Amino acid sequence: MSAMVTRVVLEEEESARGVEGELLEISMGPHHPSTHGVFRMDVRLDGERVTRLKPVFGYLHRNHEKIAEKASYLAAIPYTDRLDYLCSMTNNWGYALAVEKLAGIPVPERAEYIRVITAELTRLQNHASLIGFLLQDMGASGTPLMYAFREREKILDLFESLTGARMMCNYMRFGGVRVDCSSEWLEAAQNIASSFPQFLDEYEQLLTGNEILMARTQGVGALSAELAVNAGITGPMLRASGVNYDLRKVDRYGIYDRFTFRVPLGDHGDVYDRYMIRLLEMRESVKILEQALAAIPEGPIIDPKTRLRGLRPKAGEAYGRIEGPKGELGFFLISDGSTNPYRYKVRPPSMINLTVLEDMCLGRNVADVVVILGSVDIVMGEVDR
Amino acid sequence: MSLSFLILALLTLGGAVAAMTLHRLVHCVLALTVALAGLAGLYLNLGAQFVGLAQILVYVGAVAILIVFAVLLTRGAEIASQMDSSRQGRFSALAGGVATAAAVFAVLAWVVLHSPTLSAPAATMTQVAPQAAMQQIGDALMRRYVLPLEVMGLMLTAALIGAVILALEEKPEAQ
Amino acid sequence: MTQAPVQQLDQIFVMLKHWLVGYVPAAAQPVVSSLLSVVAILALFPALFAFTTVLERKGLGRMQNRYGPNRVGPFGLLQPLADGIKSLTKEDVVPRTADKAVHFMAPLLLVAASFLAYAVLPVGRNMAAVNLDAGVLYFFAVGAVAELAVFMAGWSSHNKYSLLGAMRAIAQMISYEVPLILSSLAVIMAAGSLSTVEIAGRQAGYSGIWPHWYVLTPWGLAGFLLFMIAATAETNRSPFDLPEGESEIIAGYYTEYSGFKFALFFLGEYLGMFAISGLGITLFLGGWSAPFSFLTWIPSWIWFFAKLLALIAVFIWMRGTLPRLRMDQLMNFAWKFMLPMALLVMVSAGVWRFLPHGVLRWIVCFVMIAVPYVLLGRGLLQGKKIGKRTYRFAE
Amino acid sequence: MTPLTGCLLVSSLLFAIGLGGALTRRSAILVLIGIELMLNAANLNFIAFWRYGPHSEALTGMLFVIFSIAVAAAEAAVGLALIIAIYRHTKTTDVQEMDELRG
Amino acid sequence: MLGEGIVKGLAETARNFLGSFVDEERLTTVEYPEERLPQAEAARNFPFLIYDGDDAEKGLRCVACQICEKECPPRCIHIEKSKDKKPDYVGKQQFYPAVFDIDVSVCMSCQICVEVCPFEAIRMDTQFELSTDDRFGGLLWTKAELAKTNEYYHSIHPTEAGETDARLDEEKAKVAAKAKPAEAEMQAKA
Repeated sequence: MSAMVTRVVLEEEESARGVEGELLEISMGPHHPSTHGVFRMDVRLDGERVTRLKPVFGYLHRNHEKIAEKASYLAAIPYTDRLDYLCSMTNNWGYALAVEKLAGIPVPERAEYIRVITAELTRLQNHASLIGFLLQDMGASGTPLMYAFREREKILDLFESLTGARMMCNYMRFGGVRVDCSSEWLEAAQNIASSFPQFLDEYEQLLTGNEILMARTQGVGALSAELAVNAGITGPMLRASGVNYDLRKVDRYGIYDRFTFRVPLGDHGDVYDRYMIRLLEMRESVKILEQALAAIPEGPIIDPKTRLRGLRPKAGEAYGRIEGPKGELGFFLISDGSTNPYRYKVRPPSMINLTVLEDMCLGRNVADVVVILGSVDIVMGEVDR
Repeated sequence: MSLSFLILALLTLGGAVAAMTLHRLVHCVLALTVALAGLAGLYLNLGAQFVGLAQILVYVGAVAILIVFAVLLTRGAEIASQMDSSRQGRFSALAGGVATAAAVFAVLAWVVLHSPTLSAPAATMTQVAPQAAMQQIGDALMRRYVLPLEVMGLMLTAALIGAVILALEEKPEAQ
Repeated sequence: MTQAPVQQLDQIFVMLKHWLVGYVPAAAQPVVSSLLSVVAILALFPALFAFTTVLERKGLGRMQNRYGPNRVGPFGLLQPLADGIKSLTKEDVVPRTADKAVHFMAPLLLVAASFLAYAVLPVGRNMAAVNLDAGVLYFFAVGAVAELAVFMAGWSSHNKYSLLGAMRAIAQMISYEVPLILSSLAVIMAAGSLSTVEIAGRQAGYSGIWPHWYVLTPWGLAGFLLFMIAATAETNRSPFDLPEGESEIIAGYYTEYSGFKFALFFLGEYLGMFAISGLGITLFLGGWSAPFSFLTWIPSWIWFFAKLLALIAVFIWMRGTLPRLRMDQLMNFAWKFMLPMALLVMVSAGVWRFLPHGVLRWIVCFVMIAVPYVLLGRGLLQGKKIGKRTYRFAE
Repeated sequence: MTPLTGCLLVSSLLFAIGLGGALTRRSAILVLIGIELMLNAANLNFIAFWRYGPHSEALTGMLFVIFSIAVAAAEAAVGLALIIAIYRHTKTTDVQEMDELRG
Repeated sequence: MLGEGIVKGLAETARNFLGSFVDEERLTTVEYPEERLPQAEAARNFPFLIYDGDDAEKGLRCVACQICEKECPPRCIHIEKSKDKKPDYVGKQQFYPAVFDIDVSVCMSCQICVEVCPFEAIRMDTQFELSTDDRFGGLLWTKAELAKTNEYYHSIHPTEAGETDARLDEEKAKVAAKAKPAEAEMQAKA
């Protein structure tokens, strides 16, 4: 049933039963334990069934786009770290890609490899902790989250030794990356890549077959492929609905056409599929990592002709997009030839994926709302910007 | 008459009065549970252990909760009745009800106090609490009262099904 | 003559009480005797509660590869003291629109009801506060009062989350009371008594080295598992902690409680957990009796508390592993799985009683329980189309 | 006053309270509560007569109460289900407004 | 069968429970502040200004070019140029910062100032325990608080500092090579 029809039916029921006394209106958030930051849902309940859900966001608005328009091209990079603060590497990459398109900057081979490696590591830690958070929302008292964080810690340590910061990496630059990685670093990354499947097995042992998890997630928050495409959903959420759309395959940005990996697809589009797709994607990411680490060449890490400071691209516009862990992360830039972009626009996957929240939640239980929200994978820093 | 009896009787009657006079429905139900718990205490005081405990289990644990649920499910009515301020004819109805109840109590009390059998000297009454072991109750239920027990089971089943059907949400008819 | 000191150790608390009671005049002896029992219960179980909070946090921590509290005192053992001081010194916030009197009484009632249940638990040989003829019935009757306390807390807070939590809690407690009582009925049938002391006494014998515990029969094992599952639900522990499901309805019925009242709720919840575990031990795990005949020299009360701690550890283990169920699934599970299984266990207990001793009755009883279990389990999962899935990949 | 008389007086007072409430209160739920009180008053009588009367070993009074409690539980369940069903139709639990035979 | 997955999950947590006692790898907690993780050499937190020699005023490498002030994304740097000049490390007369303030509460540790500085004068410190109860005095760092010696820089980022010094030496050598003929001329004149 399409969301519009559901809504109409529920509203009719609502008016037939009389609103006072029977329907409960609760405000979940912005200070609610499961809203992943400062997010609010105005929920109307009939018993425990959701008859209306209004997402309210903007509590974390930090004027990101306007700040970036007032800053130089270089100075915007640290701000992109803070969009989706779990995946600063991919955010950097998306922005760097847009600027490279705008100014026509080539990227050296080695830098491309490093970008792939760090981006896939980011994907691993993002997906692992997301599943932890999802289970936390389901009430698993933090155990999966702690396991995910244990692994994430290793990846963050790796990031720290490379870039100096654990989360706000500020690593990629248009034309390459900021610092080179040592061979020890690559070895450490190799260690993580080869031990990660072991962690995934452990994780699946704990979760995948669990009857409670299956009962809580299967058939919950189903999103049809049609609605997903129409609403512009991207990332694992779209693929869980069965649409084969992965920018790493579609755009083949960077050097992704050199690696062999598969794109897992779900058939039901429910929370369980979203969970499983992320697990399977992690396994594919490990494959990419193995290939990239084996093939990384020596060479420069940044295009020597690029002026980082005072870059003045020719007037024009460019849209750079990558497959972030949460979906299509795009940066749209218009240059008027000055040192700062005339227009800077982010396409935040979290926020666009959030738009179908009500459609997925209508007619379901309050407990499902929490789980569905958890499965969307949002970071409010990116949603509100 | 012992002190414990007096306390329990006061608790029961106080609870009952509160249950019938308080304004908010939930308070009434809570007062009712006090009265019923007091009654259970009276049963225990009188030596009827099984009945006293069953009283708590059934009344406090089930009936009170059931009533509470009914109160919550009909919340709309309470809101409406609070807004309803028409008091015409209420006084006479109130007075009539109280008068009837008082009359009934007067008659009953008169009978109790003037009954020849009841006013017999206390010595003829059983002074030692009669024994009612679980074993005996079980025996009685399974032997002498087995038919009533079966009927009771049947009735409870019927009541269960009936209540479920009555309270079942009516499906909107297909159009 | 090694028997005598062992017996003395076993009965040390009983003797201590007799000795103390001997000093008061005869008229006051019953009162003093019960007062002593009450004081012992009031001192012992809150202490156990304090210990369990540390145990739980440390256990959960270890399961999650963390240390857990280890800063206050040696191994963090003084952590409950710090928590207690903190909750005592915190501001006691009462919502303005709350029903003050009811709001105040709810935690008291909950704790009082939880304490009352201990009166009939035999924590050792000759160590029950009262030997009630209808002990099990008393236990459940007192447990029913807790439901009312929960409702009072949820309703009086005048908070939607609280009310939702209270409704969930009551619906859940009522639903799981049915399998809880039904599975204990099997034991009551087998023991032929409602008295907890007598039920524990019935299981104190040994065949060879094996004790006569009810859990060591097919129906007893199934009954025990059902009982413990229902007990988990009854005490609102994970995975049945919906009434206080933090991620959904904040803290459920005690959302609007703070400071010491909150601590009281916490206490009441744990006391309820201990009490119901204690009842499970009494009914199925032989109460205070030793698991092997050659271990009877260890005092009976040590065995009771060892079993209690083991069950608490299982509670913690479950909490560390399982996500929470949803309300409708919880109800489905209660009525479509627990209830029929509990009835079957009762029937099976009857069959066990009337079949002759031997392998046959083991097989019959086992099949009587195992086959419906598999079928019901399959129905529960496949009825909702729940199961593992395969995924396709695009190259 | 003998203990039996005391019990009977308490019981009759309880009955009167229940009756008064059932007659004067308008909420159907409160009427039901009143009826419960009256029923319980009768139960108290049974127990009192069992305790102080002759032939207590026959347990008649006690068993009568046990059955009565079971009946009361059924009665409460059905009664409340009725109230809820009526409420669904008329949006009221006021007994004075439930004066239509048509649902 | 119902319960299979639950039992598997229980086994997994039990394994982790036991593993946390025997396996160092599993129990990753570091008990700060008694124990500290070694910091990565690349670690960065807040900027500091490098000076050569012993005198912070005299040896400060910063020439108050104000590029970092302009490029700083959150604009947390405040520089006021001096009126007079002083010789820099190669001996050239340069301006120096009369005022150089960084608001540490605003700084987002992004290292952009380090990247854009053409004089190797500003670098990232690894100190991170900087909390104070004085928001305006305590977190607004002046030139005196920011200035650190080159030796300190060597102690926290040895590799990077070595590279920087090599670069500076090269530059100095170049200047010296240029200056040598001139000097010789001067001497010859004298």
